[in-house]
Amino acid sequence: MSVQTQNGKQAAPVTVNLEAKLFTIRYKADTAPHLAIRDQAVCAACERPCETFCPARVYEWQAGEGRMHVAFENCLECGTCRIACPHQNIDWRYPTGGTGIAYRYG
Amino acid sequence: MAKGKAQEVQVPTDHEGVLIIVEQHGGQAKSVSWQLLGQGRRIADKLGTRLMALVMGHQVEEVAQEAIAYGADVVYLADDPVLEQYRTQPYAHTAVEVIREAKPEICLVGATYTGRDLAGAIATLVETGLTADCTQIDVEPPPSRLLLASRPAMGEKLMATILCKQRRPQMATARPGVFEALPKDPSRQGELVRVPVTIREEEIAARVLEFIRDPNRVNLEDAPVIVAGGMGMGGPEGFEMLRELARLLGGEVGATRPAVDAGWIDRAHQIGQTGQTVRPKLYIACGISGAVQHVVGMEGSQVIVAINQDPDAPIFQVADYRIVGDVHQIVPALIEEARRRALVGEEAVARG
Amino acid sequence: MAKEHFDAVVVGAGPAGAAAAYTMAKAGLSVVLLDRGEFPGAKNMFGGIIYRHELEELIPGCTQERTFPVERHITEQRYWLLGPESVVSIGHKHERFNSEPYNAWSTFRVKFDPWLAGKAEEAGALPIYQTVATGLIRDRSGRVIGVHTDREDGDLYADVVVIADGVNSLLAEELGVHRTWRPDEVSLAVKEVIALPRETIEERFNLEGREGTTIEFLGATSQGMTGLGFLYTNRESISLGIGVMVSDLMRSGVKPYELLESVKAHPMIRRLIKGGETKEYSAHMIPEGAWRSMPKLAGDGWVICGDAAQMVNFVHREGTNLAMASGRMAGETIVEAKANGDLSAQALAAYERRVRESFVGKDLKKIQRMPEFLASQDPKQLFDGLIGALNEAAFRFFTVDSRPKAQTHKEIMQDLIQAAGGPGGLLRLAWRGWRAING
Amino acid sequence: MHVVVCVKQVPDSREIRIDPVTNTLIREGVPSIVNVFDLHGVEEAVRIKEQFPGTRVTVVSMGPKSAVAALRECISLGADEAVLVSDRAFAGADTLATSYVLSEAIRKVADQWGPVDLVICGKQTLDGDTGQVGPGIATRLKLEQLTYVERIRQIDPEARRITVERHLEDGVEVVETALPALVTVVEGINQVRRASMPGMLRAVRYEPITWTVDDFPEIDRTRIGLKGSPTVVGKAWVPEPVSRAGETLTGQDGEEGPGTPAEVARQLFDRLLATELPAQIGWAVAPVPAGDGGAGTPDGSPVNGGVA
Repeated sequence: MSVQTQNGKQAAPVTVNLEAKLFTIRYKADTAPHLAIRDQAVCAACERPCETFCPARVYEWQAGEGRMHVAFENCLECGTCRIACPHQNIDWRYPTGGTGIAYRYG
Repeated sequence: MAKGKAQEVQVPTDHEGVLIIVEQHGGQAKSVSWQLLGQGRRIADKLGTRLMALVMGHQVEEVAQEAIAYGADVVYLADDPVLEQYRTQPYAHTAVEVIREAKPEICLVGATYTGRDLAGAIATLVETGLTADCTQIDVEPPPSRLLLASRPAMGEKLMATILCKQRRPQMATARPGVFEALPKDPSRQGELVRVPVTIREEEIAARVLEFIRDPNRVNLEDAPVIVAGGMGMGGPEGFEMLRELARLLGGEVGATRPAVDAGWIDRAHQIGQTGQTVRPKLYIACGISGAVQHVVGMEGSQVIVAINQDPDAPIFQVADYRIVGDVHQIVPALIEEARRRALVGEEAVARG
Repeated sequence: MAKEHFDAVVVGAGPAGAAAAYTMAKAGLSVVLLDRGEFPGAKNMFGGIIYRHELEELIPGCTQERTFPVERHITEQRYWLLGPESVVSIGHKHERFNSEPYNAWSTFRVKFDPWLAGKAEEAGALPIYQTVATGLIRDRSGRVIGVHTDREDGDLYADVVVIADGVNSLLAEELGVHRTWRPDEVSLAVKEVIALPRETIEERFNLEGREGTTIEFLGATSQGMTGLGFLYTNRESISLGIGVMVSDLMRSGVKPYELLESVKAHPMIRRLIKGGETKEYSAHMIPEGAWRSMPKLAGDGWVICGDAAQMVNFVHREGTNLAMASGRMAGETIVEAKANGDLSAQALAAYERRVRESFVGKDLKKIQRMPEFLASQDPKQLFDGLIGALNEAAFRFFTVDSRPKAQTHKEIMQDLIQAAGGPGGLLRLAWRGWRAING
Repeated sequence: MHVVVCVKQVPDSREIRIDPVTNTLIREGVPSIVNVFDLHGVEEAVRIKEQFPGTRVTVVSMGPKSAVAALRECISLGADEAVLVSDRAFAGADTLATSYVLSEAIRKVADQWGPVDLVICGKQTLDGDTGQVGPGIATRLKLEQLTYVERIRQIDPEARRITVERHLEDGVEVVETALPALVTVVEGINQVRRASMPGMLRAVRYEPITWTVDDFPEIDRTRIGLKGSPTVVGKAWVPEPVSRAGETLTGQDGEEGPGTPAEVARQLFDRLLATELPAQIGWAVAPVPAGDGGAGTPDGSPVNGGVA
């Protein structure tokens, strides 16, 4: 695609309480993370679009620690990061059967 | 709890008075017992009846005297070597004999591990209704004299008042820390009734081999105070401060998953979706941003204090008291203040 | 203990897998139906509606059952072209949609999927849920003979593995029939279920009883990205969401939840959901590649159905419909192959032919140029510029002033042509758009 | 050994939320599960079976027909048989009636498949939260009662003795007693395994044994169901949501902050000590010298505007 958007936000910026949104979802946390950063150094050098495109803000760069923190507990398992990480630097698996997200409506 | 309407059957009228079963270990009564005597006094007065206490143990006459000082009119004292240590069988056996003799209309027990163990056995033996873990206890005035035992239900989301209309005594266990004890009055007069213990050691199978007191055990579930830290603590040293504050306040240390993952503290301290869910009386969140996976594990806390440098941190949305500042300055100040006020947290009520 | 062998293992108990399992179990085959969720549908999100025809094709009479878990039958469908504070709309409502047999319904996947999977269970499929199929088992010849799962002693062996594990089909990737989807082959949809009293919904949408409305919208709401929004009425809630191409999302720097929040704040939408309480937020990817992204559908010991094979008609909002149809066809093919005693790759290839010759294949082929068309357009021009100009044109068309109509209409046309990139541009756009929708 | 585990299918009350607007329970998406503590009981029983080959694990539940799903889950984890005691006559039971029916069911289990050595229950259910059914069963069947067990140290089938560690508020009590016994278990006793695939396959094909009231000819029908339940729910309500004070502490009462950390700390303790917290937590607050304004500073000067 040859699309060039100029970061075209038109609507006035809205403040979103993502915590409140995520709070509506039912999760059963897996015992071990199903998402892993393959190489933190790659993230350090990256523009990290995952911090914006992830619908659950799973990825947050910890500047102080110099590492990407992965809040896998809130993952909606949509798979966007699996496809959209510019460096395929995310080891993406399904959470253990029965764990992870379980919607109430869907 | 049964649902639906029970038929109105005649209430037994030969039972009267309120009986509190006092829990003691090694001659030291649990404060919940005095709290229940306080509440028992209030409802006994409302019913115009007497307040009784049952003290079981070995060489515990002092506890019986104390029960009078805390409001009992009559104290039944079962003092015998077989009651030296708590065991279900001799305690339940003795308590049932006293209940059959004293015929109280209401019998209250502290909702401690021991209290719940005992109350379940007693209620089955006397075939009566028992409401567990109450947080509100009241009575309807005469003539109905019904005990209104209210307790959280459905994962603490609902409150329900449970009634026991046809059987006596009406039994309930009540949580520590929800009722107020009366001031201790050593000059108070009361009747002491010694009751014979009819069960013999040979009839008892259970032996308490040892009691391992473990102050290092992480007991987030029962802790009245939790001082929890997140990434804002900056490292394991940060958690040393929290340990000190928790010790002074009589609580435990909690942590977020990132802090645990960073290896700053053991996983046993983890609170939230991947850790434990807690609901202490006081929760102090230090350097915790308040991501939803943490908040779900602590939002039920009674009072929440949040300390964070970022005024927009989501943790502030659930906090009663917000402190915007550096944990490395605020926490030492809190420690200093707790010391200055000489708070003593070790006798925490919720621990019995 | 000797390994048990099944006629088929179906991976994924969504509409595709459940339809396949149902079809096979009903014919007497031994079938295991696997799903990784706490229950079927636990991880699914609905951005569409359920159509009667394919369901009745699969299980005759099932939409008449009392337990059929739907919210409202759809009697009105609207399309909205949104400017920042305006709308040009077209729609259709017909009283005939308001009498049985109904055409389509709104529903929740958390109710619909377990119901459909329950049909497969009743037919005899063995439900093994809360279990991830972690890989394929192949014999020396390369034939797929089963799946590994994330349970102890978890291998399952079967004549055929039906791969219906959805848009993130790790099994199809392992098979090598496609590489991971490109960001321009999938969109990310975010959605909220917003609760409102029944009467409020009926008032706002002019509905009676169990009637329902759908609104698809595009334009300013996608913030310069290629995207489509949707709003459906449920009995006591509204499903409101928007999907945008992942490729656009990567470039735009717009956060999905902020995008959704701005949709909720749009003046034309705000008033429809006013006073509502968000009951659930959800996100899911949708295949958008159509015909040209469809992988090989059958091989030695395996078939692929539904989202896992890009079977979504995004122009006509049919995902579950194609999923169920492909699952049914996969099931029928395997039943026949089993009856003929020939489960070779060649025999299973009949499934591929069946799909491609059915409405599933034909419809996906019809819109095959759509992804390419959309990719060739600047979404900003298309979704903001052109739709914005159309709204501006409508505004001027409906504004009555003392100017002669002829002059106003001429200016309107000129501005529209301008927005489309000149007279040739508009024509080209119209022609290519037409071709994209019509194969 | 014959181990009986009592289980209950419950709505997962941890998943129930309160609608912040209407202040009512949100019941959507609240799954029915095996009471978590009971699952630990099943796990413990299966571990005993692994330790003493030949042990039989029977699961018993009282509940509606739909509880079959819960029993299947227990089978998937390794239980040998599962019995569902299900009848309208049992419905509406409180803990007293429930423990009566379950104890009758355990007697019948013993009649059919041999004497029971150990009964395991969860420490309480998620929905009822009472923790009374276990002691109730123990009392009725005259079993040794061991509640809140966090570890079974030893079982000696020959000597017919069991040693356990009980979880108490401030430590662990080690108790040894005779078999047959009833143990109620806490979550910490073990990690419940994930069912194996053969376990899952056995479970989906398994039909639990169902007993109705007619299977208990001797049962006292005045002691079961609603009729046999002395307690009733008088009223139920959703408590007002915890209202958070939401006060930003600046350390400067009545003035614009920010104050020093020490001032903020003082202000916080003033607030906390003015509530019921000290009594509830059991803080013994040192008596403050008279004339100190209730919340003094080390040098005795009053804190700014001390609200406490």
